[in-house]
Amino acid sequence: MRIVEIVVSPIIAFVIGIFLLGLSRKIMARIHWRYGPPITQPVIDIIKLFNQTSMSHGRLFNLGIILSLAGSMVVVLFLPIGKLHPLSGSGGLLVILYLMLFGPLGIALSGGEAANPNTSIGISRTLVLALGYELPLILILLAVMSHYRSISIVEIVRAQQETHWSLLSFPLVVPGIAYLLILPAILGERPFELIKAPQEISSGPMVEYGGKYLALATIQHAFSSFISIALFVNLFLGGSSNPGFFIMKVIVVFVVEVLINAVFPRLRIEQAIRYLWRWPALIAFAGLILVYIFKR
Amino acid sequence: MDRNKLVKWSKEPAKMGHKYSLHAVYFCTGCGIIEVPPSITARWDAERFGVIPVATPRQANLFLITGYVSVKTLKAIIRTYEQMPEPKFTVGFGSCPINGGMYWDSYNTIKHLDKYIPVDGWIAGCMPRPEAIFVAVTHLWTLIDKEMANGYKKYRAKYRYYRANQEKVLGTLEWPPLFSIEGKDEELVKETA
Amino acid sequence: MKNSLKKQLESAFKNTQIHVPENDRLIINVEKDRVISILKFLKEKGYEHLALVSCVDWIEEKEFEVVYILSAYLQNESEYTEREKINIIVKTRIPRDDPRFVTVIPIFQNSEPYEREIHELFGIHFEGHPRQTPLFLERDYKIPPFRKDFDTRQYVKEVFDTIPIIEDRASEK
Amino acid sequence: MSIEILLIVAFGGAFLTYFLGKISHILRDAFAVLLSCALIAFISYFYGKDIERPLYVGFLEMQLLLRLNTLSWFFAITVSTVGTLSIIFSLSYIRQRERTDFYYFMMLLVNASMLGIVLSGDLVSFYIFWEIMSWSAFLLISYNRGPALAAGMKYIIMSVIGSIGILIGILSIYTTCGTIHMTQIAAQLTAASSRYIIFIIITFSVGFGIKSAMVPLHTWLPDAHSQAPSPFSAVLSGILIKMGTYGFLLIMYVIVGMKLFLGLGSGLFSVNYILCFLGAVTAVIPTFIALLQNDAKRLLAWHSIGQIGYIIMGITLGTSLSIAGGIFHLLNHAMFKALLFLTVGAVEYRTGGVRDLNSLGGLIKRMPVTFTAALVGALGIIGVPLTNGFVSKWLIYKSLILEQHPFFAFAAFIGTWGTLLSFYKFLHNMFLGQLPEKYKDVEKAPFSMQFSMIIFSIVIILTGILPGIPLKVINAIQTSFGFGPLHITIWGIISETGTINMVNIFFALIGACVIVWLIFRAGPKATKITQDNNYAAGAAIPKDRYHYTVDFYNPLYRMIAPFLRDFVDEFYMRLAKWIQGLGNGVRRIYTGDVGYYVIYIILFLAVLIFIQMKWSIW
Repeated sequence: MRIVEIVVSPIIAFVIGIFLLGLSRKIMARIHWRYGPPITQPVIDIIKLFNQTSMSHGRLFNLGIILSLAGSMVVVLFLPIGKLHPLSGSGGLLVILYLMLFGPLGIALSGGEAANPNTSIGISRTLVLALGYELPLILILLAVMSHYRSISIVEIVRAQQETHWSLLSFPLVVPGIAYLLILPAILGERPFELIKAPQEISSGPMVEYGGKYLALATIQHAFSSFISIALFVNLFLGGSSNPGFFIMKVIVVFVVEVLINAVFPRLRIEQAIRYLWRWPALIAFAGLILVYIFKR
Repeated sequence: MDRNKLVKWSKEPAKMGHKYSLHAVYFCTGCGIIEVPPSITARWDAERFGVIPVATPRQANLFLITGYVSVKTLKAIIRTYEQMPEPKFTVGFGSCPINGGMYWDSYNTIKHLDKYIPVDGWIAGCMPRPEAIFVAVTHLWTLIDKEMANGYKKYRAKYRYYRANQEKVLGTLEWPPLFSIEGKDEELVKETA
Repeated sequence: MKNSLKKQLESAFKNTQIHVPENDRLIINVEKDRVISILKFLKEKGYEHLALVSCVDWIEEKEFEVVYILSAYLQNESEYTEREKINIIVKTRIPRDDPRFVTVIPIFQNSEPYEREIHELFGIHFEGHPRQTPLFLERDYKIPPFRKDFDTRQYVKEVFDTIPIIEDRASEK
Repeated sequence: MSIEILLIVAFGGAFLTYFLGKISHILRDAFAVLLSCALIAFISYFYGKDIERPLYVGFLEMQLLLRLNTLSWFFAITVSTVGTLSIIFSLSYIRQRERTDFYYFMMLLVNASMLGIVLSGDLVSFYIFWEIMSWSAFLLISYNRGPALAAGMKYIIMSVIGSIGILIGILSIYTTCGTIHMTQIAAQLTAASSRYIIFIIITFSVGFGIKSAMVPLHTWLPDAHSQAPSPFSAVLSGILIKMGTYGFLLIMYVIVGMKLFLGLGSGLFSVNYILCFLGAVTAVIPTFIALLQNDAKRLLAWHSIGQIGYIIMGITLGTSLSIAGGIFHLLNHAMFKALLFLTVGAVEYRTGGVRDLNSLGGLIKRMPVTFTAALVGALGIIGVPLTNGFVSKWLIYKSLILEQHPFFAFAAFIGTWGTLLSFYKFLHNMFLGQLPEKYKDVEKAPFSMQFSMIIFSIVIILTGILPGIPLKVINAIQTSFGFGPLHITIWGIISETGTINMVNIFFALIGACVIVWLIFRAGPKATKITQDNNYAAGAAIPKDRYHYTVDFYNPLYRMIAPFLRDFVDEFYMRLAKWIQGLGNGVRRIYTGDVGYYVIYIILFLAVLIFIQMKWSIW
């Protein structure tokens, strides 16, 4: 039975991730008053990219992108999608947090090998932005973990099933809001798109990615956006029992996210850090204090 | 997605992929680049054809050369063209890349661009309107369908002559040849003699 | 005001024709060797902005004419710069067959690219110019292209039209 | 065959190598390597035994004895493995330097003295070996002259102050308990008042704190590590700092005893809470200072301080899980920090002594093995799954969270992200990016260097995937301290509040990598291109100027640099200057001509007479 789950959950994550990408391009087009590409455009892009030849800068260039996609796939195994939580028995929320390192680290290593200053600037911005949003994110996760007194995400979901969503319960609504404030940064979407800014650093770490490398990079982006939102849904919206309902929640959160980032200009890296370390960090810190005070 | 499209997708997905997702290199050569932004934004949405501008030649397969090509820009164009991955299509935008346009007698502009890099499609007009880009894109679709948009194959097959023409105009080139050109070709020897 | 500047210039420099076509322009024709001194003089008077250095090819009189256009940054009320802007145009003639001239970089730092361009397009050699290397043109030309005796159509026929088209070159390999 | 022969072999061997060096270099090198490998074999033979042997009876009518239990065995194995591998590394590193015999003699002496510390059963022999270690380390730090002398001076001053602290502690224990044998002291100390125990702990923790470079006492470490020769700085930050933590373990859980120690103080001001707080500060501030360093070895040195913060947090938290995490992290840090210093040594050896992160680059093309070793070391220190750093950090975090210390856990997490940022800068500036012209023909690291680096990498990955191997020994240590045993299996730890199963993660990752690799190979074959064929907006790649390294995290740097000046170091420097001023003032009294001295005597007598007349004390 677990083998089936192990096979099924990455496929679900892949399909939903690609669907989210297509949906975001369609919604953004409609916001810009234009017709926009068909929903299946990312699939067409990936098919085209896999039929293009590409240039490689060496072994680490290949290994890095493979590692980053593999890492994102493995995180999905640890993340409960509805009932499907194949491997979350062998390591709780801490393992998920650490496995989420693989994505950016893999792309950083392969981008470094590409020997192009655009990639180096892109990667240094990615890591600085990641440090920026990690500060509030860790406070939020600590608040949730110490509130439910457990580091296993399955128990947190089960606890929310019995009582009510933690986003609605008092002490945890504060970290929930903080998480929503930093979600665009985690996804790397418009207000914080300085990682892959096409105009400034010609799409950052992706500068040297040709055919199949770009395909793997887009799939990795699809996985990582699915993971970040699934984490939010599991921790705050009480990820539901059947996967269908869970996927509905993920799509709703993603649409809200797209509506936000379709209308924002791109922040500079200092502004992004100053914003992330001011409001979300304060709210998350207050959340942790509240949880500490209202300890059961 | 009507029935025959599904059939086409199942038969050759690669060709359909290349048709419906043309990523254009955002390379501003001449005055024509003014026509590209309006074709991306709301009034003439290029994204419905799957055409989006990308920052680097590595990610692109459509190369729009917009406006007159000076000798100095030709170097950058050749370098960018050679950095693009293989199934790549070029479209000359405006009359200047075709035959020099109004700079036909200038000492510093390239008259016939297809002597230096292969060009699959031309859009005539001294700065054609954005709709012309979509006409070119649809024409390109039919070319790709009929396997006629094979500029990149020609470039690979006759690279020696392209390289000779480029060196005639630009003198010695700093970057190594993209494909190997050992073995003297008799026709070339006759010419340079 | 202009006549006061005009009188001062006539008093300082003997045989220069000073001529005022409209109210905002003052044209000074001066010999080759007096250019440096007159430019220094004007700079002290507040005309620090060297707007342009350009060149005209008088092919019939077999001469190049080097033109310096100066103007004042500040519209202050000093006796030389009135409310409206004044452009001073200094012209000098150098023989066409031996195009040599002295550089004005010591006076105006920003004349370096202008002189480099004139060197590339007209072939005038400026003494003391740090780097007279090609600036815009990729190819080297026997006759500098901006000269009147450079026949551009002939050049295009020789260079670009002789390059063969790829299609009829070789069989499909 | 017992442990005092082990010590005799170790110290005798050290002296012997010095004289062998006079005869022939190859003989000396071979002997040094053979001796260290013999020591490892010797120690591993003693696994599981609990021996107590007298070392020397007549020393000031006190009986010095040696003792071996699981704790000392664990440390002995780490000391000897890291020592052996760094000696193998220095075979080719030191060859063309001068005074090589002195170098080998000192290296073996340091290793032997550390074995002595670990095996000593009583406080006096512990102190003797401690002094030998400190002084031989001083001689090795100032090995390559120049700025190393100042760094050595700073190190020795602080470690002497530390040794005085330890000496005071030992003397006061001897006067109150009358014995210096550790086991007997624990029995007597239960009767002593808690204020006295706190005094003992303060004196000892000053000594051990300086040696293990906790935050207020850490200032000697960055200079010492960056000036010492690389193989020795691997030993220095790999195991010599761990002697400080061994001392902490000794004091907290062997001499004072677990129940007594955890009971000291109350609530927020209990001793282990304060030490845990110091550990948290040590884990965060130095990691972010390391982010801003431009010299590779200083960056690693600041990280050694940072990781010690994790170990101390683990040890002082006082639950069975955190002790296991602390000691396991101690072993892991010895492994990957020594590996990282060896990689910097290899790069330094090949590029002629260049360590500056702003001028290196692209060395992966010339030194691939060194790069993979540096990558494994960096992944280990960051704590990426499949490396041993991850398991120990997981243990520490879990214990921090479940013990309701969210702010310490927050400090630990931010420390990890600081490590990730600075180690990507370390890898990127040295190995990735454009290869400069002047390093075009750098060859690979010699075999002896690669051998030790490969061994370290294998150990890191192996203990990362099968953490059960070291955890079994650590579990035995823990139960010897009196903590509850953990349910250890070969692939991880089972506990009701969350298990960790490294083998599952390993197979999941390998499976995912294979699937993605197959998808990757499904696409058309990628043509290999050199670093010149790169995107530069159509322009040519300028030679040697197309590599982004100088102040790699500039936006972050501008925001946090003012907070990260090393205030403690500045305070110590001002203190030193003030003392120097005081000394000058006193010196002026002794003017040198006799007249003044006569006046001083008369004045003094006058004062005495005056006091006698006024208060007539006598």
